[in-house]
Amino acid sequence: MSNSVDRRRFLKVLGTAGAGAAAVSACGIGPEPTERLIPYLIQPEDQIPGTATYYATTCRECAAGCGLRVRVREGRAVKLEGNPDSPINRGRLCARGQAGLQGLYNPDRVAHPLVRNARGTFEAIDWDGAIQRLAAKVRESQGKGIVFLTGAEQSSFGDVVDEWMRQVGGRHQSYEAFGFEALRAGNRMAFGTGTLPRYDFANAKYILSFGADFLDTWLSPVEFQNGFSRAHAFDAGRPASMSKFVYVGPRLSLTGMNADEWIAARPGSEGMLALAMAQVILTQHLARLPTPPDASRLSSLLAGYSPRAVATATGIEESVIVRLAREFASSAGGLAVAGGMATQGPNGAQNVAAVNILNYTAGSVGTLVKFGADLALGSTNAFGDLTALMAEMTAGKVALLFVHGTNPAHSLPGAFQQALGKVAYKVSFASYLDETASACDLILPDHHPLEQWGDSRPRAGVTALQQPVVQPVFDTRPTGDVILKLSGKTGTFQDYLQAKWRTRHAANFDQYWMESLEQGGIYAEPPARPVRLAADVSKISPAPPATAPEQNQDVIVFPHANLHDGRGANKPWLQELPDAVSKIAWHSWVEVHPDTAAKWGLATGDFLVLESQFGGEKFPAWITRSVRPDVLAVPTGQGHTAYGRYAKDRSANAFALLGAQANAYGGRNFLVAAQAKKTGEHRKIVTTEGGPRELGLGTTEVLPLAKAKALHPGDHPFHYEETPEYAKDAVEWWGERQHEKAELGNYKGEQPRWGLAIDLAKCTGCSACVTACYAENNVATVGEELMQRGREMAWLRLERYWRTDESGNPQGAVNQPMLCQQCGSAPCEPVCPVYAAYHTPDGLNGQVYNRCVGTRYCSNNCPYKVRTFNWYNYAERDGQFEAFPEPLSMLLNPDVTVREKGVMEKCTFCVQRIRGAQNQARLENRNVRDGDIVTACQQTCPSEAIVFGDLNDRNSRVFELAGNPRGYHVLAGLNTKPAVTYLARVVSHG
Amino acid sequence: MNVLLKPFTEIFRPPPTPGVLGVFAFLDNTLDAIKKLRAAGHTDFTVYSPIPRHEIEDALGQAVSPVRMFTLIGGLAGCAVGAWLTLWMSYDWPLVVGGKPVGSVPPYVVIMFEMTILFGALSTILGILFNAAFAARRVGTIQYDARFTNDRFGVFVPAGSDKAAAAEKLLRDAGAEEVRRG
Amino acid sequence: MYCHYSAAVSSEPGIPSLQTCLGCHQVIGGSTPSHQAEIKKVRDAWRERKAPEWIRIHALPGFVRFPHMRHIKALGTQACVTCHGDVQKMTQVSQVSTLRMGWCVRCHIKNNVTRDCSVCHY
Amino acid sequence: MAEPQAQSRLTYDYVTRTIARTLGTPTRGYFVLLGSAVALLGVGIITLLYLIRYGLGLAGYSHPVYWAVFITCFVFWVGIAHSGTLISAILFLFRSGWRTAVYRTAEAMTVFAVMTAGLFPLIHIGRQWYFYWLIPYPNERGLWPNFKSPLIWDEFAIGTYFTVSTVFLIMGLIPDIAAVRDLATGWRKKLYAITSIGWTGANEQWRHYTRGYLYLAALATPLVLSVHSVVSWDFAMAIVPGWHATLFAPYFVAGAIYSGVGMVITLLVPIRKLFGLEEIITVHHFENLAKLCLLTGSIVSFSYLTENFVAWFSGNPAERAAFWYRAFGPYWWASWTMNICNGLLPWLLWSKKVRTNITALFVISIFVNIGMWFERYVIIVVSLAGEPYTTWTNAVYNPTWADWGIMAGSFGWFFMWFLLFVKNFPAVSISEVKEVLAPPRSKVSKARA
Repeated sequence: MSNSVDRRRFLKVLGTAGAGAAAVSACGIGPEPTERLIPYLIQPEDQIPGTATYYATTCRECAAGCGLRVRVREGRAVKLEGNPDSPINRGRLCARGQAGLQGLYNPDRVAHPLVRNARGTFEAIDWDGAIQRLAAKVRESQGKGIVFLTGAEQSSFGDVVDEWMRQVGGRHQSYEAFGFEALRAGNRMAFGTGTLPRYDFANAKYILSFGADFLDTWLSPVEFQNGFSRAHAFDAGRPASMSKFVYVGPRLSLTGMNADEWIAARPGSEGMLALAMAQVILTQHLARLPTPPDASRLSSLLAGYSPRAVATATGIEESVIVRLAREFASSAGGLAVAGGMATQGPNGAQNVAAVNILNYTAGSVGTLVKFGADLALGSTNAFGDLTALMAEMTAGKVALLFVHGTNPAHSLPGAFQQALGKVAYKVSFASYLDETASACDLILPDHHPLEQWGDSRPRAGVTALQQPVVQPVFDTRPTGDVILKLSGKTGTFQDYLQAKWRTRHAANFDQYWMESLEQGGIYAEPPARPVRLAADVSKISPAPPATAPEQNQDVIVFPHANLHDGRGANKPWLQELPDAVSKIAWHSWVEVHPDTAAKWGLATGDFLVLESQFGGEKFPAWITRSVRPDVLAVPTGQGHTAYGRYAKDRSANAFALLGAQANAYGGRNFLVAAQAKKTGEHRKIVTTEGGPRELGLGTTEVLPLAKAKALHPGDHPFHYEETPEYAKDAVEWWGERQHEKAELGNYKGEQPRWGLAIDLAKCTGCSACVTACYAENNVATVGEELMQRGREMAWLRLERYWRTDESGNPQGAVNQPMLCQQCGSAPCEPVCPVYAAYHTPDGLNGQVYNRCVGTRYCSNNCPYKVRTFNWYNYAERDGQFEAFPEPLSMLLNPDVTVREKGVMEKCTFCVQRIRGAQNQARLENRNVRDGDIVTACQQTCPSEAIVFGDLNDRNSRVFELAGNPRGYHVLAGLNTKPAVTYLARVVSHG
Repeated sequence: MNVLLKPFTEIFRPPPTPGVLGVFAFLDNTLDAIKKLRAAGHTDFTVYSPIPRHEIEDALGQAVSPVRMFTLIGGLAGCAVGAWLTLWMSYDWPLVVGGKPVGSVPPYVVIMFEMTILFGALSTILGILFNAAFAARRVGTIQYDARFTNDRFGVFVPAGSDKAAAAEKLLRDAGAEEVRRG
Repeated sequence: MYCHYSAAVSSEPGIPSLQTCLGCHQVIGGSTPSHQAEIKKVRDAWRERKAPEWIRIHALPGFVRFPHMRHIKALGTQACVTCHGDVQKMTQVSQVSTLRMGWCVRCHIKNNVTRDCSVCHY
Repeated sequence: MAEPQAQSRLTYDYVTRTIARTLGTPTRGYFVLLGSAVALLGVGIITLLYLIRYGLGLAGYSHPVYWAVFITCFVFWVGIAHSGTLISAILFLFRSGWRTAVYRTAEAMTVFAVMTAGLFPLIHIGRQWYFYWLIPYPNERGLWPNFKSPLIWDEFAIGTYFTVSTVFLIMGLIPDIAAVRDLATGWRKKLYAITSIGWTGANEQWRHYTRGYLYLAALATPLVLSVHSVVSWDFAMAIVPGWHATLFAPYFVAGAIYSGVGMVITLLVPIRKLFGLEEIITVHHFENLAKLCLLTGSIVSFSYLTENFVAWFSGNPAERAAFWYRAFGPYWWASWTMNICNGLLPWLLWSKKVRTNITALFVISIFVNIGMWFERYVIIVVSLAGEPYTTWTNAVYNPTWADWGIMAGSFGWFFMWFLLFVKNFPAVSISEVKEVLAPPRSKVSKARA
């Protein structure tokens, strides 16, 4: 493939071009260096230089199987966007999906096969040699125990592995750090089926989550968030409707803080609460949806769970329970989901079963909870299977172990490593040198999902296709190919895949194949399968676990919203992205309630050592009211001992606190008792959260549902009028004169006025937009040290303001994306001495990077503080703060200047996309249509909260939204005339 | 002495003026001498003094210095330049900032003011130099004594050999502590 | 427009692939010996499947955007000459115009099109 | 000019010789001082090179504190500059005799302080190598600076101020240089011969000179008031609470003169000692300076009160928050340093005892300088750090070695020039000191004889 080699070199040149230019002009003097351009030998027919081509494929950052549209420029993947055809994510994407690109171009990828030599270190080896060596190993260890450990694999790749393992007499087993054993077990208990149903958030009228973080980590976050915003947003399709969302759990997660009401039940007691509600519904016949006849069978079980009985155990007042039950049932569309902490304790399965019963009694099963989809999410094997495997390994019953797409050595620090030590020969297919891979003997780096063929079946009916969108960056090979070669089969994995698909649709296959490729897979409605209560349903008894003994604390270990189980830790975008709740980046933390903190004399940033019976780690404290006083909470994701420069030796690994034993239902306990000791050490936590100075300046506006419903078109509850009546005419006259004097040259005539509308009732604070902005606009990541000094470069930040009840406890939060407001009369512009900040004819606050001399006056004068400054040259090759080390620089957007040191930068509504659309329109002899231009943040927003368009176009969506009664401008009193309209958050108080 | 005045003698090399120089220790005597000289019809004599004294000016009855015209014209010119600079440059490439008119006068007043001062000051300096150094007649060609910058007053009367004696006498009578001819 | 086929439809004119070069130079061998020598290089490169390294003559700094298609759309393909000079007649391509900002702006003024900064700089 | 009390020993000759003596061969101590000044300057230069190579990140800046120590020093030095022109120009117009002994030092200080201040805008910008883009020069791109930006006003104001105060200083020097010339010998004679451009004290020269000097003073007076007003508008034109106040211009001008007079005292006390000028620069002069200090200091403290009152009285939540943050926020120590040094300290000067005690004045003047530096620090850093519009931006600002390095360099730069000046040119005006003495009259001398 000399072609592709040359092509790669060519790409490298282009890849450096952007950054290189900036580095050279760092002193601004002298011409560009003579570039040498290496052309293609053969022009790839699908590419036009300077014009992006889009390929449909599938995101493999988690098992949800969202569809992707990859933006490719000159053979480089420069941006990931959601595939609108996919029924799962409907063209939307989460932060983790966006960051997949940094996995592809990660500087710490394994560039070629590695083998452990006599000295115990890795050395390079060529593919043929590696494969021969492996083939020999397979032969000699046949019968002595061969195991192939993968991540969740419901795909043709999984099938290949299965077939091969059958052939060599081995076993294929999968492992996910956060499996969904409890869900399967719980469903088995309640309905006798171990499958996962579909949850129809979009049509729910009342959402009750028992710890299920369906907006950040639970099952299929993007799909659920999209559905959730349809149900929970105000005026979202359904006139003046808004489903109430109640969150039950010991701490507020990203999902929790979007709740209208927070029920801080004791951890583990969620099941009892659910049953109590079911009891109320059943006994008082509240169900408004038809309930199955056999519901009556439950009465005996529920008898023991009257609200009064469970009040103390759950810590929730009887009246509250009854109220919740009433609301839930009377909404005629109540959806209760169990997950997260509720399902990660010893009684997790029981809790799930209990919640199932609640849904059942309310009649939601079959309407909002549809079985038959059989979501293939999480691991098909339970955690118990892995512990069993570890036992075998320790007993030396495993001679040859393959690891692909999972990293148990990180999620089971110690335990798995020891077991691994007992395995004769260990082979890893990892793309990065993670903890597991670095303990293996042979590493055969797999292609990145964006480089290879594949598919995945996230649910019955949906098969998402995965095609290579770029040539391999490194000398890697698809594991599929390797396996086929080893199993002596002919052809590549691509052939295997096509053959597999041919079985599905033999008739004119080629056309079918092309269509599937274009739309990224085949999508069909999953068959619905009715379920009935299991025979032994009455055995369900969700007794909460015994609380931790006196000197101990209940510690919750929860999946990090950005880094998840740690797989995201090697991507600077995700590391630099502040956690949606704590706003902490680059390190781990422990959530402590102020009362507890006061008891221990703890301040934010003080280190706390947590010693469970399994292990100990120390974390800096983050003091917050968003967690129960009797609980400490720690996120996973950090504390890697390997896994590349961005992840290694960063903070502490929360998994160390957890045991390696499976519980009753084969799951893992994420709720442990631990001793908490203050170490006396202190660190300045890396947070973007500001001071608590809420001054009622109208930064965030919140409306109670009733009030919002009462609004009529034309109302302006937030309208800010500064000029007194008598002065109005004079001021207006003067304003017009001023405006006339400003209509010269380029500014003459009809011009668009680009604007944005952001619906706070939809925004969940998931921060996907932030990462999308980083990706689209070449925003540099500055690293932990600089971020600690408040120098993050984010053009778009999410401000999280707690909504507190009268006693000051948060009931949830309002999340506000804050970006450049593109003010009509912008304070930043007149103060710039060189016109680097100026007003464009189409109403943007232009920022001309190459004219900026860096006085920083504009930022001082910006009341929104959305301008960031390049303190260092983040594009400098091998510089101390280099943000795009090779080959990471290949994902730089060629349409956006890479800013050099000493210049100010900020959001410009993705001006490159605006100009691109205008150019295209001109080529087609037409005007830009509403919807032609989609900003990166709008494109990715899973809850569709952001709308971009021309405010001067009376038919545009943004114009309509700007006139919405809920609309308001931030700091309107300063008369900056922002182009961004925020729609007030609406809160349902039942 | 010529060494001291080198820079000027080099510029225009006029012949030394013949005349009489009287050195005075006291102000009143100097004034006395001035009066006598004027009475005697002398007009073009030069008075040295270590500091400016109004008595001397009055005695000489000089007209007000024309330097003020320089100041006025310079100032007006500066203001004009300031106005042109700001307004023309704004309209040359119209860029709107903060919704303000392209050429908005109020902020430009500052520039105009500063330019007024700058040009005014510089042309004043030129005025002084031009008048004092160049317009001052025969500078560098007449006698001078180093003490005049310290504590002595001096009067130089240009006079040919014929009138010299008379001038000498006049100065002596006025109380000159020393009289030189040259 | 055969070599830089994308100039009319895209912001970048692109570098013609070696195959494209051969499209003509299979048959056209060149008249003068010097031409023949140059063209031989291209043919050899194709034979060895090794792309030649072109040296870039017309380069704009990283912070300037020049959408070729819009200029060609407005001025027609013969307008290439305005910036690149009469390349056909050049034995060795050289930069004829400064390609500096003032040069661009003057042309924009002459043709009475916008000279808003954010048209080229973003 | 009023005929002053005839001080017996102070004859013209005495004055000339005493002041000329200050130009004698430098002592070892002088060279030590000069050496340390140059050393400090070296520190500054090295720091600057680092800043240019690696970027402003080396300084302590953090979002949203985008201006800090550099701009603080800029305003500080501009402020210092002001008293010079005030004393030399405004007091000249007011015909106040006591200025003659001190104005030369003050004026020299002005020039060098402006030279120092002028460096900071160039140092603090992100791309120092493009500083010339702020100057309206015809260029290939056909771009001009934005005259609506207060920074451009600054550029013009400071530029004008530097030029005018320099020529003003030189004008004043000419007769004195001539006087020194007539005493000097050797190379110095040649130097002064050239620099005195042929001054002889002829009536024609005095005639134009006095007029011109008057007009220069008349021009410098509005200038000095305008310059610090313009500097204050850098802040007043911005919408940052704590900056956006109409009070700023007079408030800054007063503050500037206050700090300037402080610096004059700080410089004069040692000079007077070292050069033995007790006869010429008397306690009477210091007392007058002290009174000036008291006056401007009171204006400054009144401005503080007004600021806080208006913030409270306006009822504007942002304003209130800003000033609350200033007084009781994390930077309380800076605010209270400023309040004590500038608000309370001047009140000591009500007592004549203090005013006439040189040591006391010296100590006070030092604290005045410190206080005024912190005033600028508070206005700039604290207002930005506590910017109340954005409740979400957090400020963690601490100066680093780079900030201190540049600041040290600025002091080195200033004192280097000042020391070179006092040794090579008369630091006290010879001719003008004479002007306030009784001219030698034959009658008087007869009586004495």
